[in-house]
Amino acid sequence: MKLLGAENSPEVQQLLIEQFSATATTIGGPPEIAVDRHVELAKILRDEHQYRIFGFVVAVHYPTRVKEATEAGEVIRVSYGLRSVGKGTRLASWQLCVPVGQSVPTLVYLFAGADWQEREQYDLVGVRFDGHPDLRRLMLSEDWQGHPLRKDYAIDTKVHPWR
Amino acid sequence: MFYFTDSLRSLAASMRNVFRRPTTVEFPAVRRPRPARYRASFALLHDEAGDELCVGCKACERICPSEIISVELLKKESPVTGKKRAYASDFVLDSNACIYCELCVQVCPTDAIVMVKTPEEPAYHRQSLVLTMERLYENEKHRPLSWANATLLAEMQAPESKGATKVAESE
Amino acid sequence: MNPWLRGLLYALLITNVFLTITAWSIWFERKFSGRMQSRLGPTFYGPWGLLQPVVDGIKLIQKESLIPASADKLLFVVAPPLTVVLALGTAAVIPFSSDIIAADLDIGVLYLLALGSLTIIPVWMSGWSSNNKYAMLGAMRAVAQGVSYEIPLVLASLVPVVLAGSMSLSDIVRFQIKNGWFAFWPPGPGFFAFLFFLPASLAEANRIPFDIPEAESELIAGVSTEYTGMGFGLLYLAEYLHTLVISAVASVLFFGGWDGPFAPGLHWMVLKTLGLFAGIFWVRWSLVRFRSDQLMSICWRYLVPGGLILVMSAGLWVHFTRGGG
Amino acid sequence: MEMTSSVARGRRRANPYLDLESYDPEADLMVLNLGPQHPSTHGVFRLKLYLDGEIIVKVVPFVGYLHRGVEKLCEKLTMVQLVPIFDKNDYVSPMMNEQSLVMAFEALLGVEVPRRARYLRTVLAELQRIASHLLWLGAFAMDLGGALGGGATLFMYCFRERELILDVFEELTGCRFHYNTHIIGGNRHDVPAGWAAKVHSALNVIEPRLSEYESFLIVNDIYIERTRGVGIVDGALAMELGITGPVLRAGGVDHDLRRDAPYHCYDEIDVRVATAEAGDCEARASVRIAEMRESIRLVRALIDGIPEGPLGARKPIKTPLAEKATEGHSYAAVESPRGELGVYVVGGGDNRGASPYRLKIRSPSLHVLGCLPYILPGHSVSDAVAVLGSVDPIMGEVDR
Repeated sequence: MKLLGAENSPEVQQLLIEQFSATATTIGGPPEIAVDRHVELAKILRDEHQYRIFGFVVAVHYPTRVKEATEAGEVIRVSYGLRSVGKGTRLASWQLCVPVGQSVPTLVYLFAGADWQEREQYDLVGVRFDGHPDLRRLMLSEDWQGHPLRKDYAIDTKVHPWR
Repeated sequence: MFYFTDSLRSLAASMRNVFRRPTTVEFPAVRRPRPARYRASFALLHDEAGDELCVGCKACERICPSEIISVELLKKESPVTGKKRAYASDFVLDSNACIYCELCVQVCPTDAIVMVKTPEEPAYHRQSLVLTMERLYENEKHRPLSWANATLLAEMQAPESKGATKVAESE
Repeated sequence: MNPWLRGLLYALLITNVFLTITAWSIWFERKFSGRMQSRLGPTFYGPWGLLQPVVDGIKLIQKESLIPASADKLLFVVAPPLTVVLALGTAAVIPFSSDIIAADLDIGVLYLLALGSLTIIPVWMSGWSSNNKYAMLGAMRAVAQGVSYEIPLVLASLVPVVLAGSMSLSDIVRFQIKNGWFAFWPPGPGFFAFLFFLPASLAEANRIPFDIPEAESELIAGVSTEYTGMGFGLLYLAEYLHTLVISAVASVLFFGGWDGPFAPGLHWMVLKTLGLFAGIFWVRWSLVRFRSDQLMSICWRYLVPGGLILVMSAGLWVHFTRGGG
Repeated sequence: MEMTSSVARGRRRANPYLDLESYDPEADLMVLNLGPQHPSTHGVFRLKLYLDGEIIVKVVPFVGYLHRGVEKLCEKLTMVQLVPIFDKNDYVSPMMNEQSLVMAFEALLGVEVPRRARYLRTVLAELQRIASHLLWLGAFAMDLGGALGGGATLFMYCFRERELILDVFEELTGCRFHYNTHIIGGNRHDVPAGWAAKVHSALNVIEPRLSEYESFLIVNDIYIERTRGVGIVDGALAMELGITGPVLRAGGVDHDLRRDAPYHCYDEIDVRVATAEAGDCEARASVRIAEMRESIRLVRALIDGIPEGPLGARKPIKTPLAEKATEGHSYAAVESPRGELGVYVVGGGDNRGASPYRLKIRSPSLHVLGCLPYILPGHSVSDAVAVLGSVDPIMGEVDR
């Protein structure tokens, strides 16, 4: 239940377990919390724990053939990270799990930096972010078919960029 | 109107550089010396007896990140010792896509493949950047070889080595 | 001599000499800036790369002249030669020595300023006719800048006119031969007028630090964005020609033209002009550029009031030294 | 329309999602595409500018022109093979890319790096920071002064000095760009004899030249007018956007991973972090120049004391499957010249776990570009170029 190399501080870990009933995932990584409470968590971390620098958003696709996929079938796990400011800076990270096709609440209204990061994850992995003001593709062209970082997107998929 | 005085300072700084020696050289006539570890093109080596070192094990083919090496294995009698051993019947390195990462040198079990120090390899066709086995063995004779080979690299990185390796250095 | 023949002769002379000097000044600039930047500059063609301008010219002529489909074709084609013509036309009144002058007009300074300010029109033509946003922005900036800097330029050149009491360039030089160069005597107005004249004329010629109309880091190449081949070559040439003419004018107005400590003559004029020309290159390769609104504020807040004061002080000098005049 | 440029240069934040209908229906806005082929977009980057006159009203940045699918490639290649691939992400500081990647893998695999390798990595990182900032200074001057003017002159000077550092790297690794000098658990190339002396002599040349550049550009009034009060990114906005590195520190936030979350051997040496308050282009430039001086000091302090001992923790690699991880997530970040360069790895991918299942690069340049829609409106096109130069984005890292 930790992110190797950048573990949560004990206070954050306690907060996650006690208030957000975080659970360990079978595949490691940061603790998993309920999808609908994650904006609340980010707000608490930002306002009460000084985690004010936006870190990262990582979406990982687990198709059904991978044994780690939960009973929900094909899932996308979204990890968020925030960084505290100044001396002794730590990373606070957590993880959400949604079935493919469902969306995650956006963090744009708390952290403006989430804008492009979430757009990138939408673009490459295909997870939608609820309430995002401008959810377009970031890296690929508007008319790209599919989401390349999904596991079912073969690396040698033919694309026709010049039309 | 402090632009004038400030500008004088900039003018002085640029004029000072007019009297420094130019850093650039007239390229084709003058060439920069290359350090011993400089890595550019490739060469395949022979041992002291004149036998080909490559045993066609495909270790370089497997590790190459750009997948540009292809090796064909052949078992035959050595023209030097007369013993039967493995050779590469074909060894092609397509340096069009090479990123010069030195991983193939690192993994070679017999120190057969090394890099060479001449960087200038202009060509008119993509095909002429494909290094065939003949050209690789040609490079051994005509090009200055880079310092590194698999043994020396492994010696440097080995966990049991004690401190700074006193290795041969730049020319 | 037949005035028509004389005119033709001088036109040929000025055109050829100026274009040749300009071409090799580009070589000089490349060599000089190269040394300034720790490079060698052109080395390949001829000794020390001396044939580089020839090669450049051949290259530019060989290149295909593209005209954008949406461009105004007539204006687009006419503009580059027109800039060169106007820049060369200015040279007609410059006295190179006491007897080498194409047209010794009584209103030489006025002609100079009028023709110089006309250069804005082909620049605007080329920017507008390219039908390109960058070219358009560049042309707009060029017009704003040219019109604004016309005023300090006029004011700065009025100072020698007032001091010498003549608008003829050769009279101004003769006055300086008698009374000392305006850059040094009378102390004050002349020198400051030179300091005003140089940036203002650089701004007119669109040279760094005033080359905002073609600020290539912002506007790619400004007005010359859409030009290829010799169209671009002519715009480029006109810029250098303009700078060369400015150097010549400045040496006439402030440094006594063909006057020199010994053996006055053409060589002094050439020396002074090329010296100023090299100085402009030195400035160009050493400074960064202003933003367009800063450039305007420099003009209207400092140069125009300062120029007025200079003209006034020059007038006062004349009044008190020559009494009422 | 009373929004003039002087008002707009105050500490305020524009609305990046501005509805142009609500702006001023009468205004005749011009749409200017700055890029993707433009001399000063530092690569292929496109800014769609809505201009009112020459004042920017709205900015829509487009990235992705250099997208090469590195993250997808990471799922196919193995961890051993990935190190040289990463040199190309931030092509101005390849050392940092390698370091962040191998650190993430080391965290995933639980490898302890020998002290000698950690020292060497610190030295390389600081040298790379000097080289990267030098290139930035040249490119920034070029944005201000143009490729045919004083900017180009400083650009050449900066390249001349950067060359000295590349020579030193070439001596060590054999390459000037594709170093591939890090392996999981250590370094590939040991310090050659006499290398420290060469580093010293390079630094001895660079340090006085920095003062020369300052007198050439930084103290010049023209430069100050171009940069002071232009493109203010204050600390709060920077943190919210996830901006790190010199841009954050120029906004008055004292945050540097080298000191605050020490990696390599930064815990053994005192890193003095440079900050500035104003948050404008001038502050960013001053922070970077102070960082160059600090890096010179750090390298001088470290280079003679590289401890004896082994360079690698693992057996020298002989096969692409040498390192395997079946599961786990790891994250490692370094303070690259542009900010927090992090790598998030999910272990247990193809090739029996030798490839990462998913790898994400947290690139500081992508975060930094996110600030443009907030700060550019109200500035002119010339300022847009200056701001873009001052935040120092590297497109290879933005698009990956």
